[in-house]
Amino acid sequence: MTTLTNDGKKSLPHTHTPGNPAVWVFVLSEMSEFAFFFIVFLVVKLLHPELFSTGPAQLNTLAGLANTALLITSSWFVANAVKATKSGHREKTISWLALTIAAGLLYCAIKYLEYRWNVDHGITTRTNLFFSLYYYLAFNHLLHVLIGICVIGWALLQSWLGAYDAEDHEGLEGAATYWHMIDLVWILLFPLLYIVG
Amino acid sequence: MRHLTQNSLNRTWLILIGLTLLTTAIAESSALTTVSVTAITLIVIVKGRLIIREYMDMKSANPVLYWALIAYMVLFSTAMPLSFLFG
Amino acid sequence: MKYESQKVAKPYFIFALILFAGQVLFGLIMGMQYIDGDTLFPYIPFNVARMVHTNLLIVWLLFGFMGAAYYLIPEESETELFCPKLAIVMFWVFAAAGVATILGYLLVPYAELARLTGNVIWPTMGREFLEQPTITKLGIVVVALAFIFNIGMTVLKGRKTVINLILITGLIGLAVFFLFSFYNPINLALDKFFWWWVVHLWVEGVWELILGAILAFVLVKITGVDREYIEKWLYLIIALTLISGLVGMGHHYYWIGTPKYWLWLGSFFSALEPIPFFMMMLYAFSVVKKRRINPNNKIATTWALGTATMAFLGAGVWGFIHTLAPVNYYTHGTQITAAHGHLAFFGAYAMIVMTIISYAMPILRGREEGNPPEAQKVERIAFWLMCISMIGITLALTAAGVWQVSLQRLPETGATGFIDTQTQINPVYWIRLLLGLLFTAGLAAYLASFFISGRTESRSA
Amino acid sequence: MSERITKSMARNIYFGGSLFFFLFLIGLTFDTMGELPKRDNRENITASVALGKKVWEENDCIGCHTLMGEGAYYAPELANVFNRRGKGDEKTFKQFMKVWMSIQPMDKPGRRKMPQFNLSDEEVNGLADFLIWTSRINDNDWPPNIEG
Repeated sequence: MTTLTNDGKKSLPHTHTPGNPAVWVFVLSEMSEFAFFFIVFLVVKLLHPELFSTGPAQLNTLAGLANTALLITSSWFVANAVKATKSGHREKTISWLALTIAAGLLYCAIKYLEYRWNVDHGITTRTNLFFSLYYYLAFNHLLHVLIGICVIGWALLQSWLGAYDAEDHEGLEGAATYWHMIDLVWILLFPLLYIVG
Repeated sequence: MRHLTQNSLNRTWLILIGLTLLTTAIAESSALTTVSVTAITLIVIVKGRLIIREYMDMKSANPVLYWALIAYMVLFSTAMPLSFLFG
Repeated sequence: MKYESQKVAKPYFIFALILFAGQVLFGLIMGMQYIDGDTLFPYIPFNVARMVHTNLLIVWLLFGFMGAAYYLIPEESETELFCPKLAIVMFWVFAAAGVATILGYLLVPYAELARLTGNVIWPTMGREFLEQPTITKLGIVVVALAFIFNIGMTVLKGRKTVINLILITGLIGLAVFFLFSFYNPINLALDKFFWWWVVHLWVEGVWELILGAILAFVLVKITGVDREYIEKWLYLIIALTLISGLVGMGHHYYWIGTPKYWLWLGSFFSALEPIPFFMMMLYAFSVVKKRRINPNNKIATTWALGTATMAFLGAGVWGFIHTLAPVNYYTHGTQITAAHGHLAFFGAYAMIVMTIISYAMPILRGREEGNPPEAQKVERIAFWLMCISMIGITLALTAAGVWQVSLQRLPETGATGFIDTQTQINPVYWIRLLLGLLFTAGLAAYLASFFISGRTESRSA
Repeated sequence: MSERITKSMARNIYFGGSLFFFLFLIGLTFDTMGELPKRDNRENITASVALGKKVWEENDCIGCHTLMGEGAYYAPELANVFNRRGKGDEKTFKQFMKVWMSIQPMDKPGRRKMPQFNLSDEEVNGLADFLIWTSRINDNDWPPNIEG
């Protein structure tokens, strides 16, 4: 048995991966789950091309567009929050994180309006396979936004309690990574559901 | 404006919003063609890459993770024109 | 080995692994039966194969937990086991009862087994996972009581640590909730309601305490990290486990006749259930990162980190996929449930037993410094083979489940019937079977690693 | 993250939290026990239904089938088989059950096989009654369609 003299990490000087291994297992498993449903989506599309060529036009593109803009903006907020912490501005971090949560909540509100709009236009989970998949993917994404809001909320709380400083902010980076993942997935979902099908 | 674009986070935000509007404009202007779907796909890849590099700050991260993220975006966005062509 | 009586863990571990091999064998048989319904019919009908598969799983995990407790309780309590002889006697009682029950499943028709064991007097048989004859169930209670008595007396006379207190809480909970298996009302809704008090409160409740305690013990030993730090995390993790998991039982109360409010309660609390698993993974990685010692038994660390990760994937992610009531309405009782079951049981419970075996077995065999590198290399290959093929099986079953839902559950009219759906899914079952063979190869490599003795038996620091 | 949480705080969260939610679960259980009689049509449990449940259990039917979605996933869901095969008519369903149980195992190569259980007429009748009773439990409209 040997006692380690250093921390046992063989890190190269200029590499830095945000977050930690556990966060990345989480993020990658979530992305795999979405990947799985992307594949299902494409397979069903090959089997029923007619549903998928007419489906996207029936959805509310404006809602999709607004939510894309919101998520991009929220990613920008989060990135600013991390940047603020790195330069030691705790108050700024808290404001940026609060803005992120606000954007997330606004996203949920738009989703709610969109679902109501859908019901008024006779689009339900069982209208056809395209809409079933649209609902599954969009609803699943909405859930991840809700989880993301909790995660960012937790980071905000930690930040408020002074848990992070310019050197040590792994938790904040982890939360930010999770939030950006939500954004990345939506960037794929937006054209897939609302435009191309 | 000048102050806004000097900051790379802000600049990225402007580009991303612009690209999103462009996507919608392409989609709404006419019926989808192979060319327009390919354009939309390229925009998705550019957007994904910007977020991964600038916002997630993966430029100097573990290269396996970095390329896995990039590959994810490329793979699933190119499935769109492919399924459009052969679907 | 610090205490002589820790040795009683050895037969428990060995027998657990033998049963594990049996479980996998019957898994393969069922994998074949999914593809070709004539396989081994009528000698081993599917229900018999499944009963053997799941019962072996439960019994080998119990052997593993008992072995783990016999190993770690003396070391944590800093005293010899209260009565090592009792532990050995109970080993033989439990092993004999287990083998007799499995043989009963295989050699006589189940109805005949029920008649022979007097199921009429006190009917408890024929419910999923609780198929054991009533006398076997009573035997399990006797063994569990003797075991808890032995462990409890050891803790009482020795040092009390958070790890041994949580372990014993988990073990007592295991025994107490098993008592619900003796309650079998004629009213099916009631029957199902309390059946979950065994099944759910085991696997999503008290077993997680056992898992947490074993993992914490191994992490203390292989990293040398301050006990205070590890124990604080352990408290937080099991606190969240129970806070989310107790009422999380509601996700089983959606469609069995129970009131509608369970749809909300179950969805909300079970959506929180991945959090303790995520914390466990976070903590395992952070403890290993902080490690102060670097033992030669490197593979034990791999198992510990692997358990935390795979438990999160199987119990956390795959549980969450279908836990919300609106989703579960369509996925309940499909292959998606099977997918979750496989990865969760393997990732959380099979792997924690292999973790403690990987840490403790070399010491029990007199290899205080861990297995020789040659053996560890094979064990590492086995680790990856088993993990990757189990993830593959899970993905295949998930695909099968999604396919099944789209054909059989989603269409309001003109849905495909069950058997026709299964026939269409057949290609995926082939993939699952091939991955099952890969898993078997992994298990074979794992078992083989015990027989490799390197040229350098003991290495000094 | 948890630097400010001390071990004793963590212990209190564990004891307090699990005790609270265990009591909450007990409370919910009592409430459910009060609600169940309105939903599980227990007043219709006859001796024949009880016999049916015994037959169901002593032949390990759950080892292949699901019942209200629980069990093995090898053979069809049976909580709604009364509606699927009997079209909701007791006589039709009992006739179906009698024939169905007698022709097992079916001679179709490769098809999943159901063993011959050699049940008496009374037992088959009881099993049918048990499944009819089960189909009338209010289970929040599960399964989504007749195929189960």
